[in-house]
Amino acid sequence: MKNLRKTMAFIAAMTMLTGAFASCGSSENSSEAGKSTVSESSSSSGQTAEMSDSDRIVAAAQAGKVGNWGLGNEYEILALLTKYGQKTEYLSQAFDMDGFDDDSITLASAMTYNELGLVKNDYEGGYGYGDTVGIIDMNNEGVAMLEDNLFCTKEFAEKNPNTVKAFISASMKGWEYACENPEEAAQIVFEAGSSVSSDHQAYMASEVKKLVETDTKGNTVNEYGKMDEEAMQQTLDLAKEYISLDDSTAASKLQTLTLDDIRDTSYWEDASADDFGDPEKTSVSVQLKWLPQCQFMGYYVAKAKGYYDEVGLDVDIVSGGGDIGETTAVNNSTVDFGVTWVSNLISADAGGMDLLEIAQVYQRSGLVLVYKK
Amino acid sequence: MKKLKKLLTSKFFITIVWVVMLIAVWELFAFHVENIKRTPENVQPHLSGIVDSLTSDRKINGSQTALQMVIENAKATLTRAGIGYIIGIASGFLLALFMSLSKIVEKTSFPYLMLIQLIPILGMAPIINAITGDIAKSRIIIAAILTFYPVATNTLAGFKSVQREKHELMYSYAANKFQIYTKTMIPACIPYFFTGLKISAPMAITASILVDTLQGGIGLGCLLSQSLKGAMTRYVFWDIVFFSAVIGILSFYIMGIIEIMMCPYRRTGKR
Amino acid sequence: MIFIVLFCFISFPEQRNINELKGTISMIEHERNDIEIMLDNVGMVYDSADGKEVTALTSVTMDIHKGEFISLLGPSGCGKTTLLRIIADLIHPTSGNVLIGGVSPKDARLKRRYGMVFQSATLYDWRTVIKNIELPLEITHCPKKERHERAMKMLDLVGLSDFADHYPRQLSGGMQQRVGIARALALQPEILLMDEPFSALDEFTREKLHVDLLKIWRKTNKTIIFVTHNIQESVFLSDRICVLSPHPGRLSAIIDVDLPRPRTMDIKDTPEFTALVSKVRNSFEGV
Amino acid sequence: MLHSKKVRSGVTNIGCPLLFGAALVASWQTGLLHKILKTDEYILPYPMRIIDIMKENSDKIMLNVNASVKVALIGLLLGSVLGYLIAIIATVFPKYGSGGLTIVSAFNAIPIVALAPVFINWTKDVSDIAEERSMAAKILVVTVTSMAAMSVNAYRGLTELPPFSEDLMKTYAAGRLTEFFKLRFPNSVPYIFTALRVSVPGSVIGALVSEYFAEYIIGVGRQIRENILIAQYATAWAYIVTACIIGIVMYAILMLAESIILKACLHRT
Repeated sequence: MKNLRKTMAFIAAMTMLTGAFASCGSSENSSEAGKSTVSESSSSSGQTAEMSDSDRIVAAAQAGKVGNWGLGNEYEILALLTKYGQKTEYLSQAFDMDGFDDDSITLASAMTYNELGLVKNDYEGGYGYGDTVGIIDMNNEGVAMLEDNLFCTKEFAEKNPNTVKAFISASMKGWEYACENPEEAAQIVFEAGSSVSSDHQAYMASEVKKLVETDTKGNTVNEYGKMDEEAMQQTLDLAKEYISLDDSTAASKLQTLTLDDIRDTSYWEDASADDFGDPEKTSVSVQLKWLPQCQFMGYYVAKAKGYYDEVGLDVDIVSGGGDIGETTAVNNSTVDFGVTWVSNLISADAGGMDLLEIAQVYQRSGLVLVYKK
Repeated sequence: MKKLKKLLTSKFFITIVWVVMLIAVWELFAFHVENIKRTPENVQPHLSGIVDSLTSDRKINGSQTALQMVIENAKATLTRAGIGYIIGIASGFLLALFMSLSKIVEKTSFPYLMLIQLIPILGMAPIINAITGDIAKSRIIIAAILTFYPVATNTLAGFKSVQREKHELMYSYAANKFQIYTKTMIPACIPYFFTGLKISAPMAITASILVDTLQGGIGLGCLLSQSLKGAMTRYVFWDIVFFSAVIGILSFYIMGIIEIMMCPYRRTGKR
Repeated sequence: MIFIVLFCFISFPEQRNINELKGTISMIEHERNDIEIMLDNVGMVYDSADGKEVTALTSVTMDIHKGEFISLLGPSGCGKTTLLRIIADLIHPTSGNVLIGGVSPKDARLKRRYGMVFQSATLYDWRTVIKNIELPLEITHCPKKERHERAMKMLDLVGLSDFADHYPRQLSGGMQQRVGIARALALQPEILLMDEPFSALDEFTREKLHVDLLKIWRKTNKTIIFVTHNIQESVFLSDRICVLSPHPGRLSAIIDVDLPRPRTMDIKDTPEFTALVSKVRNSFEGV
Repeated sequence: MLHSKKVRSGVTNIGCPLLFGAALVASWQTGLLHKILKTDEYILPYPMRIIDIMKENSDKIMLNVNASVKVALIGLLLGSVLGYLIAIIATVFPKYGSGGLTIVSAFNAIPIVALAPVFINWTKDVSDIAEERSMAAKILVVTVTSMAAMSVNAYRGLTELPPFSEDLMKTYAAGRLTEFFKLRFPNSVPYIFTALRVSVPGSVIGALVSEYFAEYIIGVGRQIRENILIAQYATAWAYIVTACIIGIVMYAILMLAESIILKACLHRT
C-alpha cells in the first residue's frame, strides 16, 4: 500500500516536471508566429524593397537588431552606424546565421565569401534565401577597412629579410594561381583538411577572388599583395576613430600611429621584383586568422603547387579560429607569419606589440550587412 | 542504508528507467524544436540524428568520417588531459606533503591554494598560452592546474585526518619522519587522495577540451568550436558534447575502480 | 574478615620538604632495585584557551615495581591520562622527575621500553591483522622472516592466529583490541601502557579480555600501567590502585589489592572483592 | 609550551602568506617574474599598470562586474534551490531518487563550454530583448553547474542523520513535514555550505565562460576575451584581476555567512 502511494506520488511529481518542461516549450510558441512572419515578409518583398539602405540601417539600429561578431570585427559596423547618426551598439552575432534566420537580427554581418553564401545558397549548411536577401556593402558606404594581410614582427623581418621576401613571393604566386583557377584551389583546400563542404568551398573561392582582385572603388588590381596607400590610410583613420581601448597608454599610442609604423612595403616590392637571396630561416609557419577554408587558398595552393619549395621554404600552415589572436601567436614567436585584418594589427601595435604588415592580400572589404528584402 | 543494499539488478533497472526518461524528454523537445526551427540541429537534434552522424561513412573533411575525426581528435585531447592530470596529481600531492611536513609551508601556501580555485583559470588560458608560446603545452598546464587544487586539498585533508593515536603510536615506536610518512600518513590519506582524483578527472578533460578551443590544430575542442562556427556539420558538435560527457563520467568511474583495486580494505560508501 | 591493607596516603605533597622527599626516594632506590618507574613530584600545568593556567596534575610521587600491575583510577579530569602520557613521553611534565628503568622517558621511548594500547584499537585499516602487528617490527628494521614469526607468536598469545590475514574492519571490537595488545607486545617492551583500553567494549567482551589480559601478563611478566575509570576493573586486575582525584588532579590514595592470583571471574563474587571495591569507592568520597 | 605558540601562530598565519604575496608582487613589479616565466611585460604587464587601468576604467569595470555578479548570484540561487529540491525529491523517493542524483551529478562531467552555446540556442525565444535572453542563457549555465553540487551534498545532509534520530522522530509520531523541519533540514545545513563552497567559485567561472558566447556583449569574462583577441593584454589583466576579486569576495562572504549561521545553529541545539 505504502509503496503504491509512493509510486503514485512519484508519477505525479514526474508529470509536474514534464508539465513544467512543456510549458517552458509553449513559451517558445511565440517564435512560431515569428516564423510565419519570415515567409510573410519574404512574400511581400515588393512592398519593402522600396526601403532605402539608410532607412534599413536606421530602423535596425533603433530596434537594436544590427549584428556583428565583435572581437575586433566590428569597427566598420560602428563607423557605418556613426555615419547614419545611430548609437554604436550591436548584437553579438553567433558564427552561424540562425539569428538572421529567426529575425532576432535583421541586419546581420556577413562576409561575402562565407556567411553570405550560406544565407543565399541551399547547399549543406545553407539557408537558401537566394535573391530574397539584399546587402549593404561597406566599400560602397565608404567605411571599408582592409582585411586579410600578411604580417610578422619587425624583429623577424629585420633578422630574416630574405625569408620574408621569399615567403611573400611564393605566397603571392599561390594567390595568383588560385585566382586564375578558383575551382582547383577549392579542391586543394578541401584536400588540405578543410571540413567546409566542397560546394561552399567553390563559392568561397570565387568570392575571395573578387576581393583579391578588386579595390575598394571597384577597380581591378593586378598586383597581388599590393598595399594601396589610400585604402590603408582610410583603414588606419577609421581604426583610430572606432577602436576603443580601455588602456589609456594604448589608446594614446593608437592615435600617434602612422602608416609607417604598421607596414613596410619594401619587402613586398623586392618580392615582386624577385630580388632576394637565400632565406635565412627555411622552416617557417604561418598562422591563419580562421579555420581552414578558401579564404586562405593562396597559401594552400602555394604549398600544394610547390611554390614554397621553389624558394627554399618549408611552410607549416596553422589554422586559426580560436581565442588566441594570430597577433599574439606571431608576437610570442609561436609562429613566424600571420594572416590578420589590418584593424587587428593596428590595435595590437597600439597595445605594445611590434608587428609589421608585409603584404595586403585583400584589396577591399569583404564585410556586408545582409537583410531580408 | 537498507535501501542501498538493493539488488544490483534493481539498481541497474532504475538507471535504465532514468536514462529512458531523459531520452524521452530530449526527444519530446527535439520534436518540438523540429516544428518551430529551420535548423533544428543547431538547437536540439534528434538522438537518432546524432547516432546517424557517428555511424555514417560520409566524409566530413577530405579524408575522415565524423567518427574517425572524433576519435583522432579525442586521442590528442585525452593524451594532453592525461599528461596534465598526472602532472597535476604529482604536484598537488607533493604540495600537500610539504604542507603537512612544514607549518610554514602550509600557512604560506594555504591561502594561495584557496585562491587558485577562485581564479578564473579558463579566463587566463589565453594568457598562459601567450606565456608558454605553445598551445599544446598550455593545454597540459591548464589541465594540471585544475587537477592540482582538488588533489592538494583532499590529500591535505587526508593527512590531517590521521588520528592522534596513530601519531602517538609512531612516536612511541620512536619512528623517524620517513617511517611516519610511509607507514602511516601516506597510506591513511589514500582514500582522500582518490576523492581528489575522482573530482579532478572530469575537470582535467573539460579543461583540456575548453583550452583546445583557444587555437586551431588537433583536439576535440578545436573540432567542437569549428563545428560551432559552421566549418562543418553541426552534428560533429553534438557528437563531441555527448562523447565528452561520456568520457567525463567514465573517467570518474575508472578512478573509482582503481581505488577499489588499490584499497581492498575499504568498505564502500565512505565519503 | 577484612584484609589488612597498606594504606599509603600521600597527603598534599607540596606541604612536604622536597629535599627530604628526594632523600627518601634515593634511599628506597637503594633498598629495592626492582623499581621500573619512579615518579618524583611530577606536576603538569597547562595554559587554557583563555590564558588561564590549569593545573592538570600536582606533585605525584610514587614507584612502580617490575612486573607490577598498576591501575590509575579516577573520574575524568583527574589527570590519570596525563600521568600516563607523561610516562610515555608524549608530554613533558612542568615539574618533577620521571625515571623509567633509570633513564628519562625519552630515552626509554627511544629504547622502545614500553608499548602502548589506546582506547580505540588504532589499527591500520589498510593492513591485515598480521601486518598490523608487524608494523613496529618494520620500524625497528627487524628482518622479514623474524618479523613474521614474532608477529605470529604475539597473535597466538592473544588467541587470534586464525585471523592473521583478515582486515581490521572484519574483526569485532574485542578482537581489534586484542590485536592492539599483540602489537604493543611485539617489540617485547618491559612496560605496557594501557589507556582505558576496554572502555569502549561491552561488558561480556570486557570481562573475557580481563581474564585474557591477566593470562598474557602472567606469561610475559610485563609491568602494566592501566588507566581506567572502572572500579571493578581496577580491583580485578591490579596489584595496586592509584586513586586520582580532580581539581586539581592529584594522587589521593594508593590501595593495595592482595587478592590471590591467578584470579578468575569467580573472585568477583567473593566478599573480599566487594569489600575492596567499596574501599576504593570510599577513598573517593573521603577526598 | 603552548602559550607562546598561540601568539606566534597568529603572526605566522597572516605573516607568511603576506610575505609570500609581497615577494611575488615585488618580483613581478621588478621584472624578475618575467625572467622566470621567460615572458615580456606586454603579455604580463606590471601590477602598477594593471592597477592604473583598473582605476581609469572603474565605471566601465563596475558595469561589467554588475552583469557578471548578477548572473553568478541568480544562477547560484536557482541552481541551489533546484538542487535542494531534487535532493528532497530523492529523499522522499529514495529508490528512484538516488538514481536520478547519479544522472544529475553526471552533468558535472559535461564541459560548460559545450553547454553555453546549447543554452543560448535554447533560450532564443525567451525574450525579444537580446540582453534578457542572453541573461537567461548565462543564468541557465550557472544554474546547471551549481545544481549538481547542491543536490548531491544536500541529499547526504538529508539522509545521513545522527544515529537513532529518525527513530526518535518516530516515537514522537512526527509527520514527514515535522521530521523534515526538525531533523532533516537542520542536519543538512552544514552540507549546504559544503556544496556552496564548491559552487560559489564554480558559479563565477560559469558566468565568465558563458559570457564568452552570449549574444549581448557584457560581463567581466567577455571583456577578458575581447581584450585578448584585440591583443590588449594589460586591459585583459585588469579584468582578470577583477574576476579574481569577485571570486574572493563572494567566497569570503560565504565563509562569513557559514561561520555565523553554523554558530547560530550550534547555539540552538
